[in-house]
Amino acid sequence: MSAEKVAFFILSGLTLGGGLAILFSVRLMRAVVYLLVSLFGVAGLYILLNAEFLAALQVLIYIGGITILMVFGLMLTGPGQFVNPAESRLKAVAAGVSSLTTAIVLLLIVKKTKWPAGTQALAGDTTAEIGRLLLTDHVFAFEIASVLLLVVLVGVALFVRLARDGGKP
Amino acid sequence: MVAVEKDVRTDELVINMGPQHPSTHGVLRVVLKTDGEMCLDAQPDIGYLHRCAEKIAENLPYGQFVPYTDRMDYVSGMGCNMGYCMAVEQVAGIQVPERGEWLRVIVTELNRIASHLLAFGTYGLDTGAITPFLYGFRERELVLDLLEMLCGARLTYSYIRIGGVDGDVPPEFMDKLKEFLDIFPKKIREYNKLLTYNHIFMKRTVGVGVLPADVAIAYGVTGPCLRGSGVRQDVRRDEPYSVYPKLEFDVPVGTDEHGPIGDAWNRYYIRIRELEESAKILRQCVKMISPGPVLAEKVGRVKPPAGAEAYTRSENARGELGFYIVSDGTMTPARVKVRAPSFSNISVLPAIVRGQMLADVVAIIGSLDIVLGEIDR
Amino acid sequence: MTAVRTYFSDVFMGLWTALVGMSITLRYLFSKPVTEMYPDVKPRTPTRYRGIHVFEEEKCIGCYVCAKACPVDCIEIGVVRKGKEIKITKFDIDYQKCMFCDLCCEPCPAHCIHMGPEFEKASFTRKGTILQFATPKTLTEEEKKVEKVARK
Amino acid sequence: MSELAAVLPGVLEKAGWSVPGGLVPVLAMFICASIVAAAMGLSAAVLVWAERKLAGHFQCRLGPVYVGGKFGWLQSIADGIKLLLKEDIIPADADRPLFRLAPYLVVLGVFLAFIAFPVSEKLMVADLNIGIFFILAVLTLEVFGVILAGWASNNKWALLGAMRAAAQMVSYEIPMGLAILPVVVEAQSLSLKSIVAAQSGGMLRWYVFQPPFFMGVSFLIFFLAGLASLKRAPFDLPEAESELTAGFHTEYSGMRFSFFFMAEYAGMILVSGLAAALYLGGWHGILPGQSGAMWFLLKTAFLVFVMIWLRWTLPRLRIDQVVYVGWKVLTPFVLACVLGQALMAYK
Repeated sequence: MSAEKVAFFILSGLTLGGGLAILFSVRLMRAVVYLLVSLFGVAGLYILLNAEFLAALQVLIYIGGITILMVFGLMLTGPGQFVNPAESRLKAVAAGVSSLTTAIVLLLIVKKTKWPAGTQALAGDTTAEIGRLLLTDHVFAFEIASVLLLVVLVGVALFVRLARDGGKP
Repeated sequence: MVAVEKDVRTDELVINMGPQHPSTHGVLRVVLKTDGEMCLDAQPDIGYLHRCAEKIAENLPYGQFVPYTDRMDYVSGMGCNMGYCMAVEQVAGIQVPERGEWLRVIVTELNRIASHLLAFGTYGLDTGAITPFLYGFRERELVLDLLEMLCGARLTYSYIRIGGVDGDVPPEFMDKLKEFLDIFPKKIREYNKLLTYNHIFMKRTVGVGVLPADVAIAYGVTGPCLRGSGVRQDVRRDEPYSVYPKLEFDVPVGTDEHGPIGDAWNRYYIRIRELEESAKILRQCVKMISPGPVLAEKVGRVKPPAGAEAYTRSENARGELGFYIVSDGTMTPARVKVRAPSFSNISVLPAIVRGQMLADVVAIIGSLDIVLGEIDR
Repeated sequence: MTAVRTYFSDVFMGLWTALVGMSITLRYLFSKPVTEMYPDVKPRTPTRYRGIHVFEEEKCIGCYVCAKACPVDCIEIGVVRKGKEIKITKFDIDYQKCMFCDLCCEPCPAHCIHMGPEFEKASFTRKGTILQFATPKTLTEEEKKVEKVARK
Repeated sequence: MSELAAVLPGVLEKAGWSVPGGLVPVLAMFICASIVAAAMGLSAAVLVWAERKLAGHFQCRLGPVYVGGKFGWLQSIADGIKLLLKEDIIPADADRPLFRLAPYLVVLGVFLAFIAFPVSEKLMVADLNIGIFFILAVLTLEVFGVILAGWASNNKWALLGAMRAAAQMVSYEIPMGLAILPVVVEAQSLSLKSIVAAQSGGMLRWYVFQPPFFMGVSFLIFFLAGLASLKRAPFDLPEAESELTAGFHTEYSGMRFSFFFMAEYAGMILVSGLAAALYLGGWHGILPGQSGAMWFLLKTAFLVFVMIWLRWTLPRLRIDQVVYVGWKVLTPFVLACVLGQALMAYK
């Protein structure tokens, strides 16, 4: 077994194990840490695929941004550090239905997509390639994402201002 | 089973600041109610340093209480010595010789410099600048060396005695004092450059903890804190005692040059300007002092007439220090009451802290410049 | 417009005053430190320094005036008086209590107690903080009967 | 690392050890990792001493003088030993696993970042083609550790420190990341090696001195944002000792505390080194033709000195001011720099 394969199994183990641990963890903060482990595994997988830029993005945005925001939110919301899955039957049913649908949709997508069968590594500088693609073929998606983020930003600023000025716009 | 929170909510956080906290300037405890970084309420909780000083005074002969007054405002013990001795002298009808009065003013002003330098340094610490603290202490050491040369102690002087002072100055004292006064203005300019006009420092203190003049007066705030609010009140000028009528000095008050009157920066800056004023007073004292006795003769055992009482006001580094003494005709006073300036000054804290941020609470407490030994006595 | 001006002046002043402050600290980086090397170099205490007492036993007349003047009652004196002969059997000062106020030295009629230059008398035991200034003496039975020990 | 992997088989053969070929890269990895760890620990120790000594002299004091001769050389080693021997206290109500994990995360973040640390052309663990980006990415791990430490301590002061750390981090990651963009635009690469290589040929070719100084301003911004992300004064709010007693590491003691300490100092070297490589020509000397690890270390040392100098001069900002400076001062300025540099590159 080559070193790459060992690394692959370790990393995917981290990813999946982290994901499972999130599911079975009742403490929110620990769940976030497991999420960190899982995301780290994904970043490692990207590196195995020679997509270093994506790996760094994964770490920077998901670990440095998203999880920190999650922790920030947790810290701001008082002492409740536990979740109780059995708290309400309705919620459990709703969660079950929604996760089942998501799973089905994902599986369908996985089945329908034609995965490239090539195993050779991408040649050259992936960073430059990503940049080129983002500003040429996928420029529309790129711009849509930027507009969405801008809307969010302005919206948050508006809400904060409303709260500060006592409800008057 | 673990505890279950029904709902996600943001909470007010009650924080206990002190009694062991780096910037409560002693054993003050402040119960803070905060919402994130915002401070909604602050209740100072005092009494951790209570030593029954007033009750001790009622059980000691008049003269023996002087060392205890050192330990009230331990940063400017001379001022407390002076306040107490003035009260006793008034109640027992003792006249202090002229040179004694001059020396008293010299040592209290020196002590005021030492105290304000400490306030300057610790205020730097409170706002996160550590170096000004050491610079302040460097000059404070010079003052303490002078006082040590004079009375043998660096902090708990008990140099001012009933009827005068304990011994004339040593021969080299006046030269050393002049030397100090020569280098001191340069150092003050340096403090201003390093801290006072530092932009970060000004952003941290200008407009923070604004204490309007009427609120200050209502709470009985005195000293630099009141003057920072723009009220020109100074016992040395309004109700002159000792040789202050012969001296010329300004009473600096807060201005709206850099921000609202009565903010933390103004309170801080008043102290810096009072350093200059004290140095000015000292320069005049060095010139005007004349030889003579320093201690009233035949003070011996102080035994005021029964029923005699006196309240004296004096301007200590922190504000108006009052001593009220009632005599019952014995060797010990019937009642001694101390009006400690820090006590009134800290009482204003809840009124000016609301709506400020957590870091401002520290800046405000620092700008009030309290001494817990005096608050709790 | 003023908002814009304050914005830029804030940015500029922030940087400028930081530089001014840094110039001051840099100057002191190369100046001579003011540290006192205390345990290596003993500080010279001024002549009026109020440290541990100096007691001249041969001068003492055992009058208890110093003990009476002490606000914290930390002086304990034992005297044997036989006619004109005075023997100081005990002169203990409890430095846990003493506040070095100098009030004991002033009223002494024989000028036998002074504040000394010494200040290093830390001890690991409470007993060690009570200094015995009188030379130890063996007393006769008769002397023991007339010995007066008091802390007034 | 690749060089090491290349020469390693020969060395091993000479020593008379036989290692299967597949294990050679792994061995090289381990050797590199231990060298980085040792260098990090040692430089942190030296830096702790230097900071205390400099702080002393800035304040007219002497700093450490006793341990190890006249200048107290061994002070930080002695402190380290003391910290290792101290009792490791975990508060009763702390979240124990997370409390234990946090210091390791902090150290791990800085440690990983050193992989792409460009000391000289040869002295570099790995020349990643996303070098600078990689460093910024793994540094966020440190912040996560800090926040975790504050939260897991179950102490109100620590929690406030962690909240400040989070707010500060989110605000300063952006100007810091954007500040490297002008350099990247100019050098056309994210690899630190090629960025430094593009600045060869004397002091005037350093990016910081390139007119019209878009990169000069972004150097300043990078340095300030770096200070903020390191939690160094005047941005040391997460551990502001006069407000939060000790902030996020209030409850830590002994070895775990020393981990935070080490990470802070290693982080100082990291940010200074990065700034030196990105804007000050890395291993290139002042005159054309000069180069070597010495130059890089000198520049890094100078920037570290400036950090120490700033800390012992300036008061601390307030949290709203920190966020204000991050969003309303540094970000617009750095955006202007990026725009300007991009316009210059667009011909």
